[in-house]
Amino acid sequence: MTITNTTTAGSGTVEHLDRGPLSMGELAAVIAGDIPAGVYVNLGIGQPTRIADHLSAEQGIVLHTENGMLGMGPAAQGDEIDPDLTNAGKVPVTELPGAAYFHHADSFAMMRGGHLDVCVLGAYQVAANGDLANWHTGRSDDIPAVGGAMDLAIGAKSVFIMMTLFAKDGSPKLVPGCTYPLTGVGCVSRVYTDHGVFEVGPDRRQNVSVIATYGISVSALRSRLDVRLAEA
Amino acid sequence: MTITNTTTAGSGTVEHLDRGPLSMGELAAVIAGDIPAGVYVNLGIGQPTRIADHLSAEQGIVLHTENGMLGMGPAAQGDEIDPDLTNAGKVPVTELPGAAYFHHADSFAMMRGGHLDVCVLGAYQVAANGDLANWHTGRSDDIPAVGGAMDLAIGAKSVFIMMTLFAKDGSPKLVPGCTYPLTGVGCVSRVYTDHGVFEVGPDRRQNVSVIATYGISVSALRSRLDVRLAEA
Amino acid sequence: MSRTELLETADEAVAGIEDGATILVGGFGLAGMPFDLIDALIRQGAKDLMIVANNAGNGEVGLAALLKAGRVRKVLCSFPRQSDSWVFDELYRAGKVELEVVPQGNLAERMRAAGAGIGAFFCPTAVGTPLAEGKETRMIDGREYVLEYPIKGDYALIAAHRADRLGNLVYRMTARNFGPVMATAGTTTIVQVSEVVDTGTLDPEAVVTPSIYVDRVVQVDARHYTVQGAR
Amino acid sequence: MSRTELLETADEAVAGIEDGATILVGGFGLAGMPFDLIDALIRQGAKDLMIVANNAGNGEVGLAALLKAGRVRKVLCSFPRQSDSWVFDELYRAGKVELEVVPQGNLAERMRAAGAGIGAFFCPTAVGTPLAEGKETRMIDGREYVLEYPIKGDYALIAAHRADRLGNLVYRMTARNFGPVMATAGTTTIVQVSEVVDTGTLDPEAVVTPSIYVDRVVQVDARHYTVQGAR
Repeated sequence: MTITNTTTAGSGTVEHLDRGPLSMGELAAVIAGDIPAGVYVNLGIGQPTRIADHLSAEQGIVLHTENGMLGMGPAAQGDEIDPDLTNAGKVPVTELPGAAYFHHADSFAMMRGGHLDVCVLGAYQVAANGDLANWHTGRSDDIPAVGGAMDLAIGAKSVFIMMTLFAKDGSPKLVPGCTYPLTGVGCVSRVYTDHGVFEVGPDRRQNVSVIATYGISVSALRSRLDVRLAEA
Repeated sequence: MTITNTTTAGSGTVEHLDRGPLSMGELAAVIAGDIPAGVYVNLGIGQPTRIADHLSAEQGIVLHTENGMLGMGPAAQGDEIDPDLTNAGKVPVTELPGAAYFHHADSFAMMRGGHLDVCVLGAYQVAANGDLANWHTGRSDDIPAVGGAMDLAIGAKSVFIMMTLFAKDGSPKLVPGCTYPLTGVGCVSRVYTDHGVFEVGPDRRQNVSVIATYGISVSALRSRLDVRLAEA
Repeated sequence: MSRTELLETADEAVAGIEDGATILVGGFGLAGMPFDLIDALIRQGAKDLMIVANNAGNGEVGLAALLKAGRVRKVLCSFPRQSDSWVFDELYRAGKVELEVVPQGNLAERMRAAGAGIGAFFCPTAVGTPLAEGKETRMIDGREYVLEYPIKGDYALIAAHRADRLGNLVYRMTARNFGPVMATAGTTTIVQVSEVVDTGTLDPEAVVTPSIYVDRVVQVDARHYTVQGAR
Repeated sequence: MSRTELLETADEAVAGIEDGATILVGGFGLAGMPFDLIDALIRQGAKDLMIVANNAGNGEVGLAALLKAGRVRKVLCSFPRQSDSWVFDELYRAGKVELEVVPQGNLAERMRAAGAGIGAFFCPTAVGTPLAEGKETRMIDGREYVLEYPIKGDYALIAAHRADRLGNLVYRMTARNFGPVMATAGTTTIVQVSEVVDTGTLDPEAVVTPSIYVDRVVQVDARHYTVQGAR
């Protein structure tokens, strides 16, 4: 499958109407294609982890895992599995040449200090102004657990979101304002979903820019979302 | 030369009247004898550096140098000299087994965090309440230079001072209140001088306790100092 | 901190831990968790403990076993809820354990501050979220920050890879995680290691935790737990 | 920070440094001072510089040479006055260079804060001294602290021992000093090393500065200066 790289923002919205919405695997490939060569990236636990499968060695992208490593390799298989070497999702991983280990305070200093170029996170909701909710449903019977989500949200130079555009009940996850407890304020710059790619953020004054759509037109999206969509 | 160890505070003031004041070398030996075995110590630049010559291997004392090392050995001689290995006075030193190197932020975190047991500093003036002045004469033509003095003054669990009791002009350096710009407030616990050893500090309400004297009696010291001296 | 004690057993290593103590417990999930020290702590019997750790236990081992033994009053952590945190979940829902959730990086930085003598610091993480509610905030250079205070432990219980006889430590891969930071923030730092080596055999350039931070060391046999579905 | 550039000459490494820039310069005395980068900076010509370093130059080399060339507007350091700092002393007494003195540990911690995204921190150092005058103070848990702000550099110029081709760094003994902290606090971090080795040959457990902090690397021939009476 070839999908046009979406990084050409400002060159107009691309509507992919000859196909359905993206699968999560396809979406991972789109995001991988949009990450510039040679940058430092943190892939959040869950779906964003899949982006690693679509990064090529030529891109020279270095993966950070917040439990204390740069130069993380693919998931470990068989004899490679070492309980002392895991990613932030506690899945056994491998080490690439040029890796470095560091402790938690150093690892989060790296994030908080703005040294990571990109991080990709999942989300419950993203607002047009870039607010992110991805750590707590707000239900009273939920046990709250934040992990590194808030640190990642405010730390990376660019925060990308990878999610389905609609929840299982059909409600949009790209919203005028988050109703779930926030993870970060105005921190998201780009939202990658199965139905389209969007630019959001505090500078956009509620005006979400549509970079690409998949299996749906911009005008059809307008009827399903409560946010103001602008062509890129 | 054998001088009674002075650590037996509370067991009475010892007047050494059968001799003159201590030389700086003798004073270094007295301080070395008072440093408990197995502790972590920083010796300030200048005279305190000489204390190292009087520490025995059996004491198991580990020396810290604030430019980034624990396990510092004696001064380097001849072929041992390596421009990458110096102490805080920028003098070439050596490395002992069990040494560790760290960067400046880690080194000063170690000090500021209260992990060093003892540091020994020189002084222009020490006040009865433990105030220390050792970085600036306050003369307007002096170029101020503080280095790690203020960090050391507030960092170690015990701050010892090593100095002559009187300045070259005969004025006492153990004073009711410092007139020179301060390095730290209430930070000194013990003052080692050629004429005697004193306990000072914020809890003593201006009452300096005399642990030992050398070549002078407590009553003679009372006539030469402006601070209230109490027997130990 | 004065000379490090090398002890024969984990039981000796945890001796003296008082009821009500605040204990920093290393590990990220199972990697770097001081299993032997925690098992010894369960035998030792201290109760009413405040535990500071990244997680709140996995399966039935380590912190989960300590929780199950009913010794923990409160957990301060970043990520209690996991697929295998059933011990904690049950105690929490039954109101038998308190929980305070802190962003992972703040947890690390607050312990670093405790070890480094910093009184408090302005941190951009969690601004505008429920985890900053009630905390002092300030605009600095056009950005909003929350004031965060140090977290100090009466004890730190951590696992490292090797120690020399002086107490210098090295870790292994991502099992390093919270160990070096907790070592600085614990009044008494207790370490289990896989190997004790002669002083002078660790590379001074590669020591991660200098001996000054280490009070007690015990060598333990390698044990690795795997918990299905851990994350 | 994106991929590290490996450059052939120190002149290429310092290209683009603007007049008026704030430059963090590594080294404690002569150990760890990036002599070749400073010499290249003198050739490059940038002026009106604000220099952040521990000292203000020794003898006639390194920072002292940069000062002598008249390129420095202000020095922020902990210890300018030394037996061999005659270049700085003369400029200072002639009113040709500004000086701001900062305790050595605050210098390091303020750069660490810049690199770690901390907005400000309460520090016990210098409380009650002239170096705390005019600064905000606060009592926390019965102890007084001074509020200190980050020091960020437009550039950091540091010396390390080895780099791999990705930009990971290791240092040598006490020449490590300010390098790792400055690397995190410089917007553009430029490093001179004695050796560039293949990626994968540095021990990942012993990397001190991960490549993410390193923008440009240049290999230079070993040069060591000794200045009589240096301290």
